[in-house]
Amino acid sequence: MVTEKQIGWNRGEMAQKVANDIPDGSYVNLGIGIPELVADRVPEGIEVVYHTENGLLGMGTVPAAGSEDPELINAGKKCVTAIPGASYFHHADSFTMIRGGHLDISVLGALQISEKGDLANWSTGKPGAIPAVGGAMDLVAGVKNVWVITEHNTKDGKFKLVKECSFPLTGKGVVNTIYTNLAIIDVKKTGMFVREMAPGVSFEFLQEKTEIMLKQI
Amino acid sequence: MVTEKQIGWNRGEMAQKVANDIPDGSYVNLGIGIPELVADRVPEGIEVVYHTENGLLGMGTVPAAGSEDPELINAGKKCVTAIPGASYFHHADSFTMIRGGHLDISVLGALQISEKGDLANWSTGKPGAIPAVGGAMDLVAGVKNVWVITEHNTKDGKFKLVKECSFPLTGKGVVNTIYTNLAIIDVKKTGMFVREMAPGVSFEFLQEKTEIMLKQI
Amino acid sequence: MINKIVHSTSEAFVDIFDGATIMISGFGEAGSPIELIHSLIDTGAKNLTVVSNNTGSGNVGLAALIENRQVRKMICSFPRTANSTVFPELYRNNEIELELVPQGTLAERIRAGGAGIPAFFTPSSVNTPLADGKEEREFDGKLYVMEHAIKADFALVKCQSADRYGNLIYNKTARNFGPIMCTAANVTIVQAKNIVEAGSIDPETVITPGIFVNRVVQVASPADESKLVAEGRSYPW
Amino acid sequence: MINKIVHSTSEAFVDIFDGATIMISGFGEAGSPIELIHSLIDTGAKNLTVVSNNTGSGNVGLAALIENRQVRKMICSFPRTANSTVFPELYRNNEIELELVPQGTLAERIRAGGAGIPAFFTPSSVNTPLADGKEEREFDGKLYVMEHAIKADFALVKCQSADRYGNLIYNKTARNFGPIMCTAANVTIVQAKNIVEAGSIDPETVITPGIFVNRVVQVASPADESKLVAEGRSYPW
Repeated sequence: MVTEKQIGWNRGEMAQKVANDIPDGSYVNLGIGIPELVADRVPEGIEVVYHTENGLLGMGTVPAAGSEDPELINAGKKCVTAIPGASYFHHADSFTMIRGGHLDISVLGALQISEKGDLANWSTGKPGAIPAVGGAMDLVAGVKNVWVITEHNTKDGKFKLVKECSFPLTGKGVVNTIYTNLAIIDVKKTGMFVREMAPGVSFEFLQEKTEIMLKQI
Repeated sequence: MVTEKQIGWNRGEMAQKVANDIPDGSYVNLGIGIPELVADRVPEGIEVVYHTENGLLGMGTVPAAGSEDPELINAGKKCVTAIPGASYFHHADSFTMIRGGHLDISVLGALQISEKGDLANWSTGKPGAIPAVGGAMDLVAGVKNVWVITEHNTKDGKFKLVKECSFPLTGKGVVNTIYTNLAIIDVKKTGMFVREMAPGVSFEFLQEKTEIMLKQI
Repeated sequence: MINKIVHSTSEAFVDIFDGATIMISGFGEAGSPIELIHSLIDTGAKNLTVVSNNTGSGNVGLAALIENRQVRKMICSFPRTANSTVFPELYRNNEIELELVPQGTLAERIRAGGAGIPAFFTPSSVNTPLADGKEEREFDGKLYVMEHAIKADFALVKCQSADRYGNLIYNKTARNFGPIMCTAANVTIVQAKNIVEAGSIDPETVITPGIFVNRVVQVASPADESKLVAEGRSYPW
Repeated sequence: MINKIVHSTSEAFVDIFDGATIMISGFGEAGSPIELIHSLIDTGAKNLTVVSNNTGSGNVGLAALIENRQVRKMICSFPRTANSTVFPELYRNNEIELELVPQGTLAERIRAGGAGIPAFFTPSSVNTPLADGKEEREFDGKLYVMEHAIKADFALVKCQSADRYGNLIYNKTARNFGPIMCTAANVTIVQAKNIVEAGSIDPETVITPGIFVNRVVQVASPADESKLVAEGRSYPW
């Protein structure tokens, strides 16, 4: 049996697709999860400055084993390093960067994305779930470009690209581009445009996996 | 002929009266003019930290001739020094200190003070005058105690302690204590209470020089 | 002479009271003033409202304060993290109240509290459930929500070095909420790894000017929260 | 590679336009980017709105820009200072517009502009003529006035040292409005006494992170405004 995983891009390849699209000199915030895989995949010769909302601009690579500093972490609370030319700042200044529109790209995960670019990524709204929002609502409200990286469907095969989000929103009309294991899709006022499909994925197959009507470029 | 100047305190003595009243450990902002004379007169053993709204906490004495730095100035744009334990900060942080109620005492000059503690000190409202407010409105709105240091009357003998200010207000109901060449007067909800009079000043004489009804403690 | 140094964490809490609102610095364990929190537990103060980005992990620090039933309400952006079990359990049992605030709004509300700004407008959370019941308003064709300042009775903050004036510097991303919380509390209590001579911190590099700090206590070797959690420790020991 | 260093002050103004809003750092002469202002004069850009605490002195720097009839409107807190004659004269003749703003409100409006906060409430100026026509509102029984953010097309800022990323440190009280103005402009142009290697400014001590800066030009020996004024110089020379 051929599973979707085998047809589409894997997580590393999805992250590579995002990495390829980041313009030289960009200021980028990478969310927790698959987005964290992006930094290592940015092509040679492209300089990107990474922001982590807990107070560091110029986040570097993962530290060598043994040289971790529990007071030098990213938003996912993992140990990181700082590049030469980095800066530390407090939370109000950090969100000045976010809310004030100074960051170029925010890469986040998603539970659902609607036709209009609405994003739901913080809560399933289930009773008993502990709601936790972190910086997501600030990122989607303030960053110039919001890119979502997500599996195209849920583990049990449900749509994630939906007509209307059923989960509580993170932001309305905020998503610019969606990177899934099956395709890269630009969200525009006139609809959702498929820019690229993973090898072996046909437009018909992609549409079948998507609740909203897709358009070909 | 005996002039008021000869009867009352001189500027240095007025500043001394203010200096005597500053509690140990206070954070104080001194306005331009007579208030600048206060710092040198604080008694031995009392430590006061001076704030200047252009971005320095821990302002020190006047620099020695030849060691002035045009980038180390006070709000009056005079060269100053910084004490060991000083800090520099930008204007938004400086007014966080002021507006946020972190400073203990603001000492300012005055054009008029009303019975209710209204202060007018930034504009005579005359046509052709160039209005300039600086940090005065923030200081009176934010600092815990507002002390005014001023001649009791104008040069041409007019009242400065008036029933209602005729000049544009700096703040309404903001003045706590008034230090003039003739007396120290506390402004309370129940009226203006004379706490001390300069040598040779009688209550009757003081009242004559004051439009509002004074009360004796 | 101004001297904000106190000699023990317990001395720093002389005027703590039931029902106080307390800001606690830290993003996860980075910047969390664990020794101050343990002293707060020792005071037995109850019905606290705690403002902190997270809810602690394991059974030490903030999690232990919550586990000890001293917290009535949490105001935070991210109440569940790895190894955080105490808060989720109490929350599911309706034994603790939660005010969930987007992280940037939380930071700005604290900063506003310190800066004498009672309310401001932000685009964050507009059209989401976290804006429900809040005043919305359009500026230049875009919708914003009005948010109110947060002030506290006490702030507990961890820093790297402090002098007798209360001037502070921090360490790397452990800075996070510390500087803004120092500005927004009536009484700011700081634990510093190092106490240094006044004047030894370059005035150009002071992050928190002393005016925002009331008490400083040295904790030269603060515990590493994640190690305590890994070891399964709980406070009170 | 990111490199924000440009090689001349004139190169920094390639995209200047008539009618632009321009923030200019400085409190009196401390922090005033006099060489950048002179290059702005050279561009001949007209109908500018300038946001700066003062209006310059003598016939150099900001005063020269005003004297050259390039400024339509000043937004400032203190338009008259020692040796400032240019602005007062034009103002009395109704040849320049003035928006007078309390200094703390000016700072907060600029900070709000940079932080994505469109409006906020402040107690400053309540019950004074500077609150006339503005929305007032009570919070906890106290009256506040609503103030709007200020944003600019350009910010001209003077600093001490900068690296290729645009990270900045300042000198003493010349810091003043620089850091907040850097955040509030579309294009932030900085003149730095020193250009240093990336990494040579301790990340703990960076005052303006590079994200807020677009162009940096070295002015190794900036003119001393008060000396020029004392010498009776005027720009253009």
